[in-house]
Amino acid sequence: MSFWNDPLKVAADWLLGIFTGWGLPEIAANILIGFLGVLLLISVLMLVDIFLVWVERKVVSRFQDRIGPNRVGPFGLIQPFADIIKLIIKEDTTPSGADKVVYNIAPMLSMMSVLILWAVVPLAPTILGVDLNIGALYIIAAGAIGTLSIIMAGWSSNNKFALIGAFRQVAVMVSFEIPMLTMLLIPTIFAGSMGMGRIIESQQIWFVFLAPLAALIFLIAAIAELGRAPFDMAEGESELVSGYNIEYSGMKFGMFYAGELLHAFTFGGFWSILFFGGYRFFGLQDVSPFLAIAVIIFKAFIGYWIIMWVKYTLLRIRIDHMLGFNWKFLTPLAFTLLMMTALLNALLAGTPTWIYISVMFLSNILLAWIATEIARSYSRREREKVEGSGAAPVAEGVHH
Amino acid sequence: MTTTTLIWLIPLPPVLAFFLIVLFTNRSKWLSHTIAVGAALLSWLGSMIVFVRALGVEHLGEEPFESSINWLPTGDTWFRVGVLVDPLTAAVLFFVAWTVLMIFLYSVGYHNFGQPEGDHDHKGLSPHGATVDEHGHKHVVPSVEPMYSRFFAFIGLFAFGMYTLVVSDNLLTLFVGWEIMGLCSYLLIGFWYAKPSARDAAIKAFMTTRVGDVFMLLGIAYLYYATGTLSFRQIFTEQVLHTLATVPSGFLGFSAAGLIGLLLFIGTIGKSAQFPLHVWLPDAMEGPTPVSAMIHAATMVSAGVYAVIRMFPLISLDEKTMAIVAFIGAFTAIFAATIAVAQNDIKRVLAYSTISQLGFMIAALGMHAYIAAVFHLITHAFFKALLFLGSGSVIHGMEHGVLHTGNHHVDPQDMFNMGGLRKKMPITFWTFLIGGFALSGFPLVTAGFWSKDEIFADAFANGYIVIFITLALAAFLTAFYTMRQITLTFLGEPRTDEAEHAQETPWTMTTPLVILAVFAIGYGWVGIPEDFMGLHLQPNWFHEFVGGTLAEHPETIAFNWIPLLTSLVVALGGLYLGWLTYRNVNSAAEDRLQIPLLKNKYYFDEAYDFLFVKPATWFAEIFVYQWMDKGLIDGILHIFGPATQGLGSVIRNYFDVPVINRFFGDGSADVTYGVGARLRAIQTGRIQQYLMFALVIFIVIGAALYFFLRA
Amino acid sequence: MVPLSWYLIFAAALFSIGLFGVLSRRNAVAILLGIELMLNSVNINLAAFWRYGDVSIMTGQVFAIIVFAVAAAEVAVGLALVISVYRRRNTVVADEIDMMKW
Amino acid sequence: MTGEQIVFLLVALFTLGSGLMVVTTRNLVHAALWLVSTLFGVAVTYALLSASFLAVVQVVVYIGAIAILFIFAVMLTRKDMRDQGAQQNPNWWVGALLSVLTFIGLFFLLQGWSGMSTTATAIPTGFDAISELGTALVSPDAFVLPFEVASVLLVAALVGAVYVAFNPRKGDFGK
Repeated sequence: MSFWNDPLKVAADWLLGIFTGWGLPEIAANILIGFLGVLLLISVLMLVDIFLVWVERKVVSRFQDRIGPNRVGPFGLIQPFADIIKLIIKEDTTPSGADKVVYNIAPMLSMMSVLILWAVVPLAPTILGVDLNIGALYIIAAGAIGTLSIIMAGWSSNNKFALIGAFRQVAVMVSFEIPMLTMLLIPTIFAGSMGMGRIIESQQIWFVFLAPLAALIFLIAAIAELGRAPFDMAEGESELVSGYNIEYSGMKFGMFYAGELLHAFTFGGFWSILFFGGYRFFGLQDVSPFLAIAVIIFKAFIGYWIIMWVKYTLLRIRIDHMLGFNWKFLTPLAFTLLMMTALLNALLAGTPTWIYISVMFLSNILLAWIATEIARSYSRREREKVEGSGAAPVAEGVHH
Repeated sequence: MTTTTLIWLIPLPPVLAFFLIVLFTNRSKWLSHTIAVGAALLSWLGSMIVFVRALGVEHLGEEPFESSINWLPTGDTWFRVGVLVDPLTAAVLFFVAWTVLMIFLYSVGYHNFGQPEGDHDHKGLSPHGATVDEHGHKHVVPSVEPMYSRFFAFIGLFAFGMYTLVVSDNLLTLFVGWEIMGLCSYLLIGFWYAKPSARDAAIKAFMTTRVGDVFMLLGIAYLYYATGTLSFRQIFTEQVLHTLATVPSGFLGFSAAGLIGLLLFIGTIGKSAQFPLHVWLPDAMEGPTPVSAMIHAATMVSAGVYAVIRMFPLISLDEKTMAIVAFIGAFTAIFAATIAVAQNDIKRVLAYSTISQLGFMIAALGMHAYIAAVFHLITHAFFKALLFLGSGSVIHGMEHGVLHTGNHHVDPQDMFNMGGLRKKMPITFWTFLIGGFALSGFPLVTAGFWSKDEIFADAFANGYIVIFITLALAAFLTAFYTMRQITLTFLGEPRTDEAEHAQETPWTMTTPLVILAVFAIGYGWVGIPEDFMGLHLQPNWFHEFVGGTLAEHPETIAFNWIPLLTSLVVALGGLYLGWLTYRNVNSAAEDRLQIPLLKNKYYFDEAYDFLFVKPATWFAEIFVYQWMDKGLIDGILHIFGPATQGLGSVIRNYFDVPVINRFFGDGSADVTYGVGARLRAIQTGRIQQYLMFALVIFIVIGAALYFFLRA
Repeated sequence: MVPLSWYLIFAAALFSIGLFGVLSRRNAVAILLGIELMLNSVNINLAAFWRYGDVSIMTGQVFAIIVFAVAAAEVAVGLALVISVYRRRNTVVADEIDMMKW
Repeated sequence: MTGEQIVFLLVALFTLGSGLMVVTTRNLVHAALWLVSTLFGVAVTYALLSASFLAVVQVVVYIGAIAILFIFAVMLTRKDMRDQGAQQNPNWWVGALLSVLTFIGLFFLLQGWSGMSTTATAIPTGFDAISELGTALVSPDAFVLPFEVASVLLVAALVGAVYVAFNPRKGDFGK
């Protein structure tokens, strides 16, 4: 077993040897190694995060027909470091009526809720934090902590805009958690396990081919969970100034901001893990763990790019439309899809693979089509109600 | 998925469709028929998969697909219900799936889907047509059925009943399916309930079949009493059958098996419209034509025959019962055929023909010709469904003509109003011709020939000469009236303006016709006898396959020229004679066979009216109502009234008011009020205090109990 | 190893704290908070009995999940009632909501 | 004292301390936040008991939904942002006394039970508690009926909650 095949294990063994050589008991050494691993992962993530700031700014400017950062360093690559320095040396204000403790905990919780997600992300077949057999639920649990951080920030700022923004954001997050959780169950059905490792391992065929609709719903729910456009009513610059983080400045604001970026990237990663095979890419993952990491990072970036694409293309949706869309359309659709998938999965047990795949795929397309048809006819009726039935087309003559 | 699971699932989609349509989608015609046809398609798919898998099993008869669950606790044991697919079921499932699917599809076109709503259509009446404005001038087009969704819900439920009946492994669930179909038949015959004739026909059908069903239930009860089980596989063991055959029933010298068989057979008489309970079937033609095709030709009446076929090992134990079965079958066959000759309504001819053909099957069964009966059951289902759907297509085309001319007095179902339709409706003509020839037994090509030939061969070989001759006569009449129908409807020149303007029907109606036509020809070829005409052909596949159902494989009958020649002569002769007689007939007056006796169906309706309906009315109106109710019972009641009133007033004045009211009533209220006034102080309305009280008392009592009980 | 008694006493203590909250708080929402603590202590017991008994018998965990469902239902209805009362009476102090007396 | 015991004691102390803050703190939003930390402590307790599914569901359901709901409710039922006046009943000491008595009673009863000092046996290798739990919840031989009843209860409660909290005068959006 060489370093190139299982770097984590080799490194851990090597460190264990060193630490026990220092006379530490084995348990303490193991705990120390665990901490070092976490530290390493978080450091890498923070570096990625800094890079993401640059990516985000660069991509948005391309969407908006600008060039973006281009002064500091090649292609403006050093720009994020300049941004960080600015954030750090900015005055750290706390509103006078604020609830100080809660106010200070909130940004940390926000960052934490994103970072703990990476505990269950398998970067390569051998490289993952913990293979929880309830990985899918863990994602939602981490999201719950994020929700908490937002309401804490909004409430403790002692600012009505912040509070309203937090209310909206939390309402959206709690609502969209439901279709998201439901869609997490679909890879679970296919893989027979909630563990991320098992889910990736069982994707000989990417699950997106079995459940394209599920992938789409998951993406929509994830964007809403992130509070990014078109679901960014909570920030609503024109009316709420900046939503729940209005009173934050300096590095505390920086943590919310960095948390959001990393969260988007993380969901890009989960999207690829759940539906696009994670680190699997035509056997590349078996060549070397480092190739596997490259594959999953690449896929996560594609997911992240799609999220950005949506954000900078679509308009903002009104809050009641957003919740109505979730409760009256997305959630029933997700439930129907879940039931259909479970049923078909049971019915098709033992059939040849190509039948299984094609039935699953076609049923997804069919369901999506039916759902959009229902929504379309409903919206037509609503529009007629508003515009008056005078606009209704005259019944056409039937041909002989 | 395992085959048994799949079998369990087969009946489900239609019933789900029924509930979905009734509860949710009845506003949307498109959704309703999509759901219903989709459900039929799913069931069809399941049936086909089961069928194909059944073909792959070597000894399906000994090791059928079966699965059952505990259902009703009966003392120490359970009454089990389940599913069973043996060769017989597989064969039946095949034709049921096909015809049901075809008829579902056909209904979409038949009920004018996609056409505008009628100008003055009402629920409960067939659509009258809608006026549309096109290119500046108005004209009338067919309008969509007002209760479109309801129709699909009903036939969905019906399909559920049929599938349940076919796949069930015991008599009870078979009976459940049987009764569901009875209900659907009632609902669908009376589908246009605003027409008095449809209402009456629905009630007639329901009541008449009920007579049979009661006897059938008696038979089932007797069977359960005698054997303790209703499962086919358990009954058809040598031991049980032997017991049943030897135990006397104490009724006219029948054995238990004979009596049970007879009772079950009476159920079939009702369901399959055999003499003397045949009267409901022709009237049932009041329903929409897909209903006539599905319920009253292809599936439900076949279910009656299927039930006797299913119980054949039991029924065949007693020769007396078998004789009755054979007699009734043969008699019905000839009797209905004679009536069919004189009918003018295109659907009624087919209705009597159905009765007659079912008689063939019953007769075959009575002669121990098990396989011939099954074979004819299946081929008949295909070509009779085809004929009914074809006649529906004809009527539809004629209605088009009626709408065009606007003369609503012309009956679009009267064959004398038709003529020359072969040019107007080519697809319908050719498919109808195929169906008609199959019904007549046109030699070698059609399915009907092979199945009928097998019945003749069996009858002749087993020495039932009387029945053989009767059936041959019936077959001759069949060919004759079939050709009469085809000649009057399609050949010659149009006799009315309406026929002149008839039109071919849409693809949803013609596609099922074509598919069924393929079966009406092709299905016969699976049952060609091995030594036909002295040749040495392939082994008779159908014989081998279905014969496996029985414990003893039926013997193959040696080839004989006499039945074959008879069959050829009656079929071709009847067809030729029919064409010869009717090619120049232009109106009902010229038809020499319009004998009042036949025209009025041997006065059976009148006889039943005189024998049963009139006395029942008299009994109800005069005896029960006038004499018993008004005279006797009311008289007694009129004495009770004043007497009770007097007693009541005495009790009130001397007991109720002084004792109860004063003492118990007011007294207890006073006491309650006093107690409440003192206790109200502790009702503070504060829940936390209540909880504290409760807790204190709980702790005190708990501690006390603990202390004392320990000590 | 941690003996079962520790968990049970821990749960009993949590239950008593919740009970204190229910009995002493003025605000109706705070009373519901106390009830949540009590429900949680019950769940600790259920999970502990599952772990310390035969682990292949899932009764303890199943009932804990049912308690979750019941707790969610209880909170939803309870808070809806509190908000409804607040709308009509403009107070959430439990002692002031005492119309249900003579 | 083993490591596991130390961890348990730390968690228990943290949980009970948070719990005490829930019932005593004056600021109701803080009380709700303390509830979150109590619930988190309970989740860790589940994890110590190797009931990982319960631990995660505890976080999802209690922290993600119930605690948020509480915070909403606290905010929706206040006239201004600060809590004024006493948060305890005048006779809170009765409650305290009764609670202590209850605890003592429970403690006393538990002391007398023979199964108290049971220690856990190791979980057999290959034992998948989650699939066992899933099977138990939907198996007709086990708990499918209570499970379904609980789900019906939840639906009924939520419909009832919407109906009770719905304000037809203002809230009827869309019309």
